[in-house]
Amino acid sequence: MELKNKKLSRDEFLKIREEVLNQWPTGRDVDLEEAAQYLKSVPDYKNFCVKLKKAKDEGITLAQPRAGVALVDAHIELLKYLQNEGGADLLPSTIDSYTRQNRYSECEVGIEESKKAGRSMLNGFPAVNYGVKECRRVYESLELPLQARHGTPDSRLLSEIIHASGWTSNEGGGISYNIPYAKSVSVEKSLTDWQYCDRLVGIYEEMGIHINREPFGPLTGTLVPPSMSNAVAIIEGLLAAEQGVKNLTLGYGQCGNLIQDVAAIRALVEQAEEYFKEYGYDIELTTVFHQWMGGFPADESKAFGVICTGSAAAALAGATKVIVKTPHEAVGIPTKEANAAGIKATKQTLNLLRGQRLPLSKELKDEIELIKAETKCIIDEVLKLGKGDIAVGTVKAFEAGVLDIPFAPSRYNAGKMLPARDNNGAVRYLEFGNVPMNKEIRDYNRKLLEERAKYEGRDVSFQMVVDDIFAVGRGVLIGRPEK
Amino acid sequence: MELKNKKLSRDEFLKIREEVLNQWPTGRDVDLEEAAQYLKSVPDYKNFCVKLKKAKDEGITLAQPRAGVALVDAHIELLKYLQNEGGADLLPSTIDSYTRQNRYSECEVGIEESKKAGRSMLNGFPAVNYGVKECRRVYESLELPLQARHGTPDSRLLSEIIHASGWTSNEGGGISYNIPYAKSVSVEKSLTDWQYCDRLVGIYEEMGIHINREPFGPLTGTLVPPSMSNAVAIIEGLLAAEQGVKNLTLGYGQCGNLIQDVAAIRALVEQAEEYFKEYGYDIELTTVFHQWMGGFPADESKAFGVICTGSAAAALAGATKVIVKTPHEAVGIPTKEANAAGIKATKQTLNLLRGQRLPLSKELKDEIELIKAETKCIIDEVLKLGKGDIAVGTVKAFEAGVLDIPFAPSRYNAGKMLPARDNNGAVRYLEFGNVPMNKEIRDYNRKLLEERAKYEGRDVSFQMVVDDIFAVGRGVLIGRPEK
Amino acid sequence: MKKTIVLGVIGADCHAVGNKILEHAFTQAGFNVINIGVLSPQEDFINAAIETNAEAILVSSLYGHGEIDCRGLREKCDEAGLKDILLYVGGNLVVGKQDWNSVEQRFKDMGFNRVYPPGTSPDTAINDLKHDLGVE
Amino acid sequence: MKKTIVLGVIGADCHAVGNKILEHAFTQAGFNVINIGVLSPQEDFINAAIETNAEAILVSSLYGHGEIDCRGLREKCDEAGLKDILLYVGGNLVVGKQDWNSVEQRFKDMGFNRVYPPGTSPDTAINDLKHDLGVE
Ligand code: B12
Ligand code: B12
Repeated sequence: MELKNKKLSRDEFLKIREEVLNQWPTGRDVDLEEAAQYLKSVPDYKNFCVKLKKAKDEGITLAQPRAGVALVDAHIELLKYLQNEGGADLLPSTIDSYTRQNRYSECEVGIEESKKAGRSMLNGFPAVNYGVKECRRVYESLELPLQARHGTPDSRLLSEIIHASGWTSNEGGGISYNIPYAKSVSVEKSLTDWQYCDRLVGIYEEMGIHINREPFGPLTGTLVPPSMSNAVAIIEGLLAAEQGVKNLTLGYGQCGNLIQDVAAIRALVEQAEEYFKEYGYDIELTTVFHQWMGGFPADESKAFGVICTGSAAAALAGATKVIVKTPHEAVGIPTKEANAAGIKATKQTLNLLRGQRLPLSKELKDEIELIKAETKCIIDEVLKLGKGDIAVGTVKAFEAGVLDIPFAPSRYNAGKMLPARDNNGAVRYLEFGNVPMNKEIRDYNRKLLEERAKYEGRDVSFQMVVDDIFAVGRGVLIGRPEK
Repeated sequence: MELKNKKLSRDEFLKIREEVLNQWPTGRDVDLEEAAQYLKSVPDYKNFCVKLKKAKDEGITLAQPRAGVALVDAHIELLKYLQNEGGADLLPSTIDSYTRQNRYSECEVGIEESKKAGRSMLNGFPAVNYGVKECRRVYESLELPLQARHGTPDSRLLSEIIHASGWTSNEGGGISYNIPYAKSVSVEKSLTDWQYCDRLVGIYEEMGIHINREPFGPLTGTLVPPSMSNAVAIIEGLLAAEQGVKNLTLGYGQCGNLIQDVAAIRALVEQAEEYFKEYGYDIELTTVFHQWMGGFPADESKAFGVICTGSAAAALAGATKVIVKTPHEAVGIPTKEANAAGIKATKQTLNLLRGQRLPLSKELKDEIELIKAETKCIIDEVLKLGKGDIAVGTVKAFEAGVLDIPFAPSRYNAGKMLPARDNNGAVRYLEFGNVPMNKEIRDYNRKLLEERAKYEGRDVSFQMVVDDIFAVGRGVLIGRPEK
Repeated sequence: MKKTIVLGVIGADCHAVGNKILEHAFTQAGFNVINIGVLSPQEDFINAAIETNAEAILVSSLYGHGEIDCRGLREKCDEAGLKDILLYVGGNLVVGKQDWNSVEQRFKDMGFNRVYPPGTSPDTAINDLKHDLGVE
Repeated sequence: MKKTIVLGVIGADCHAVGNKILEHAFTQAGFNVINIGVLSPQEDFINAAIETNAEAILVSSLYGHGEIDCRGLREKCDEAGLKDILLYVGGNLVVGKQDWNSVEQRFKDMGFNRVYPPGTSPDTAINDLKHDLGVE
C-alpha cells in the first residue's frame, strides 16, 4: 500500500489489524467492541481529554511526570506515589526501550531479571508483554488520566493494548517517534504505522470515545530550533487529524531563552490552528511544554534550578501541561522520591505563577513572527515536495534535508543542519543545510550568531555547538569559551 | 542633640564615638586610623563596592546567602563551605538576635552553651563579643567580600567593629532595622543611631576607603506593597547619602507577581536616582532582590520552587544581587549543606537567565508608573511633615501613619494599613490607614481587590489578608478560599 | 464566661506575624486574649497572667533561642503562685532542623504541657486548649 | 600511524548526541574512529573491530539496559579472536542512581578494562586510551 495522507478505510484498517494483533500473543486479547465498552466506563476525571480541556479553560498548567518500571506491582506503587505524594495532575506509563524496538522477547528477559534482582532492570514498563488485563489493572489502581509515553516507531500493537486498557492518551508520531529514536526505520514505514495508531483513535472517536494524541515535541531534545520542531508538530497534527483524531496536544521542548520559549508555544498554537482551519479539521488543541530535554547538571540542587526555570517558562507561556524532569536526571532513572520531588518543585513554581503570562512586548511579538515565518518556509516546501500531500511530502522532505533534526540517530535524516545559541541564548540556525528559508531569515540568523561570535572573540563554528551541548550540564545556558 | 538630616560634624561624631566604644569591652580595640590602614589593604576582589560595580556593568546578578553561627571556627568553616561548595559570590555574617538587641551578656551565655552543646545555640554570629581580632580572622579566612547582616536598631558598636575588621558592607537603616525588628525603640533614636553608622562609612570614604551600605528592603517580609518599601528604601538612601555614604544597594523583597516584582526594581532605581540627583548626591547605586521573605513551605522540593522563582524574578529584573533562601527555611537555620543547596539552585537559575530581561510591555510600564506615583505620594508627604527635613519628616510620618509597615512589631508603627493580593497576585493596599494617596490610586487599588473578591465570591476583608499570609507556605501565591 | 489566655513571643524575638495571627484566631475562637506581643521577657508573661487571672500561657519562639529563653519559666510560674497553669509553646523552637521528638522532649522536661512544631495551624492549638480546659 | 578504535552505542539504545561528540573528540585527538552509531548489537562492534584491525572498542550505554546488553561481550571477543582487545564502557550504565563502586565492579567483572560514570568528559577517556595504548 502506497503512503498517502488519506483516512484509512475501516476495511484497510481491519486488514492491517489482523496482522498487528498477531505480533505477540497478548494481541489476541484485544477486542475492539469490548474495549469500546470498557472505555465508555472511564469517568471524566480519568479521561485525558476532559482534564486537559478543563485546564485550558481555566488557564492552568498541569504537571505530568515520566515513570515506568519492569514489574506491574512496582509500577502501580510508583504511579500511586507520584499521584498521592507527588501531587501529579496526569500520569504516564513510560515504556521500556526493548518494547520501543518491538523486541518483546528481550522484554521477557528483562522482566525475569528484574524479578530476580529485586529491582527494575528495564528502563520502562513493558506494556505489550503484560497485555490488556495487567494494563487495565494499572489503570484501575489510579485516580488520574493515564498516558503511554515511549518512542516507538511501530507502536500499533502497543496502541491497541493501552487504549483497550483505559489509557486515554498516547504520545508519539511518525516523525517524532522515529527520527530521534531509530536508526534504520524509513520515514515511509513509520508514517504508515502511525496512521494506524491515529486511525485507531479516530475509530474510537467515531464510537463516541475521546482519546488524546500527543506528538512528541522535543525530538532529540538537543538544540532543536523552535521552527523545526513546530513544523514537525504541525505536520504530525495534520496527519493525525486526517485519521480522525479530534483531541491533540502539540509539544515543544524548552530551549532556554524565555522570550523564545514563550514565543514558540504561542506561535505553535496560532499556526496550528490556522492550518487546521485551512484543511477543515475540527480539533480541540492543547499544548505541552517539556522542561529542558538536553543534558542536565548532576548536582541535585542545580537540577532543581533547571526544573523550576522550565516550570516558570511553561506557566508564563500558558502551556496546558508541563512534562517534569527530576533531580536524578543526569544520572539515572529516578527513584519514586526523586520523581515526586521534581513534581513538587514544579507544582510550587506553577502555583506561584498561576494565571501570570509573559505580556506581549515588541521582542515577544517579533520572535513569534520569526518562528512562524521560518515554520511556514519549511511546511510550504514539504507540501510542494508532496504535491499537496503532506505525508508524501514529509518522506521527500527528509530525503532532501528540508526537514532535518539535529543530532538525530536516523539514517533517514540528513543531519546537515546545525543549530547554536545566539548571544541571548535563543537557538538559531548556524548551518541551514537544505532547510529552506528565505534570504531575510538566513541573514537574520547569521547576524545573531555573528553577534555572539564577536562578543566571545571567536568565529562562528562547530565548537560553539559542542560548547552549547555541554553548557546546561555545566551550569550555564550558553557555551562561552573559558576565560 | 536634636534629630536633623544633616551630616554630623567630625567633632559631633567623635564625641558620640567615645561613648559607643565603651558599650562593651571589645570596643576599646577599635582604632580609626589603624582600621583605615587595614581597610586600605583589602584587595579589590574582596571589596563589596568593587564587586557590585563590576556585576552592574556586566549586567550579572550575584548570589549571596545568609549565614552565621555562635563559634568563630565553626563560622569560618560555614562561610568557607558556602564559598567553595556553594559557589556564593558574596558572603554574609548574620548576627545573632541578642547582639541585635545589644544584650551582649546574653551572647556570652549563648557562646558558652554552644561550646558545651557542640552545636550553635545562637541564631547568628555575635561579632561584638568577639571584637576586631576575631572578626578580622573571619575576614582573612575568606576569598570574597564580607558583609554584616543583622537587624539592629542601635548598631553603632557593631558597625565600628565589623568595618575595622575589613568587612566592606553593612546592612540596615534607621527605619528598616527598627520597625520590623524592635518593639519599643523610637524612630528618632534609631534614625540618630544609624546616622552614626552612615557617618562612619562617610568618614572612611573621606579617607579613600570604599564601603557599601544596604538598607534592608523587605521590612517585615510579609505583603509589604512595593511603593511602601521603595519609599523607605529611598528615604534611607537619602539619609545615608547625607552622611557621606557613596555606595548604596537599595533592596526589595519579592512579592510574587513577576510584573510587579520587575516593576518594583526598575521603579526603585529610576526614582532613587531622580531623588539623589535632585538633592545633589553622587551615589554608585546597585540593587538587591530578596527571594520570598514570608512564610515558606516545609517541603524541601517545594522550597526549591520558591527559591528558583525568586531567582528568576531577580534575573529578569536585572537586580545586582539576590539574597538566597534555603530548603530549610520553614523549619530552622539551615545546615551548611542546605544553605549551599539554596545557592546552587539559585545560581543555576541565574546562569540560565543571564542577560535575559523582562522586556518592556504596556503592563510593565503601567506597573512601574503606578509604583512611582504611589511612592511619590508617600515621600512628598514625609517631606511636607518634616518641612523639608526628611529625617524629621520620617519620625512624624510614623506618628501619623503616613509611613506604615504591615505586621510590624514596633509600637511606633501605626499598623493601620493592610495589604492584600489582587487577582493576579500583586500586592495592593486593602486599607490605606493614613497612607496618603490620591483618589485615582485609591480607587485603582480598590478596583483590583474588588475584582479578586468577585472572582472568589466573597467580600474584600481581613480574611483575605490572613489567607494570603499562609498561601505561599501552603503552596500557592494567592490565598483563595477552599473550594 | 470567656477563658483568658496570655500570648506573647519570648526573648529577643521580633517575629510578629504569627503572633498577630494567633491573637486573631484565639479571639475568633472565643478566648479573651491578652497579647503581650514580641520581645517579651518571662516576667511579662507571668505578670500578665497574674493580673488577668489567665488559665494558660502560650509562648511563641520563632528565632531559634527558644531553648535558652524558655528555661526556668515553669519554676518562675510556680514561685509566682501560678501553680499548674497551662504552658504551651510553639514556633521554630530551636536552632536548625532537629529531630522533633527530641525537641519536644526537651521542652516537656522544662515543664511545658504542649509543644508544637513549626507551622502548626492555630486550629490545632485551639482544639487542644479547649480540651485541656474542658470547654465544649 | 593512527590507532583505530570502534565506537558505538549498544543494544536498543538510541542516544546519539554523546556518540557524535565522542566521534568528534577522538578524531580531533588523532584516532581513526570507526563509529557504528546507535542501536548496535554486540556483533556489530566485533565485526567492525575485526574488519578494521582496531585496538580498542568503546561501548556507550546511556539508557539503563547496559547491564543486560553488555553481558558476554568479552567472551564473544575472545571467541572471535580479538584476544585482549581493550574494552571501555561509559554512559549511564545501569537503571537508576546506584552506588558507583558497585556498578564499576559489575562491569569490570564482565571484562571491561575501564568503566566510566555518567557525564565523563571525553578528555578523560582520551588520556586513558593514549596511556593504555602507549601513545605519547
Ligand atoms: C537527550 C536525552 C534523550 C533524547 C536522545 C536523543 C538522541 N537520539 O540522542 C531522547 C529524548 C530521545 C531520549 C530518549 C530516551 N531516554 Co534519554 N536522555 C537524554 C539526556 C537528557 C541527555 C543525553 C545527552 O544527549 N547528553 C549530552 C551528551 C553529550 O552526553 P552523554 O550522552 O552523557 O555522553 C557523554 C558522556 O556520558 C561520555 N560517554 C558516553 N558514552 C561513553 C563511553 C565511553 C567509553 C566513555 C569513555 C565515555 C562515554 O561521553 C559523552 C560525550 O561527552 C539524558 C540525561 C542527561 N544526561 O542529562 C537522558 C537519559 C540518558 N535518558 C534516559 C532514558 C531512560 C531514556 C528513554 C528510555 C526514555 C525515558 N524513560 O525517558 C529513551 C530511550 C529510548 C531508547 N531506545 O534509547 C535515562 C537513562 C536512565 C538510566 N540509565 O538509568 C537518562 C539518564 C535520563 C534519566 N535520568 O532518566 N533521551
Ligand atoms: C518573616 C520572617 C522574618 C521577618 C519577621 C518580621 C516580623 N517582625 O514579624 C524578618 C525578616 C524581620 C525576620 C527576621 C529574623 N528571622 Co525570621 N523568619 C521569617 C519567616 C520567613 C516567616 C515567619 C512568619 O511570619 N510566618 C508566618 C506566620 C503566620 O507563621 P509562624 O510565624 O510560623 O507562626 C505560626 C505557627 O508557627 C504557630 N505558632 C507560633 N507560635 C506558636 C505558639 C503556640 C503555643 C502555638 C500553639 C502555635 C504557634 O502559629 C502561628 C500562626 O499560624 C520564617 C521562616 C518561615 N516560617 O518560613 C523565618 C525564621 C522564623 N526567621 C529566622 C531567623 C533566624 C531570623 C533572624 C535571626 C535573622 C536571620 N538569621 O535570618 C531575624 C530575627 C531577629 C529577631 N530579633 O527576632 C529563622 C529561625 C531559625 C530557627 N529557629 O532555627 C526562621 C525559621 C528562618 C530560617 N529557617 O532561618 N524573619
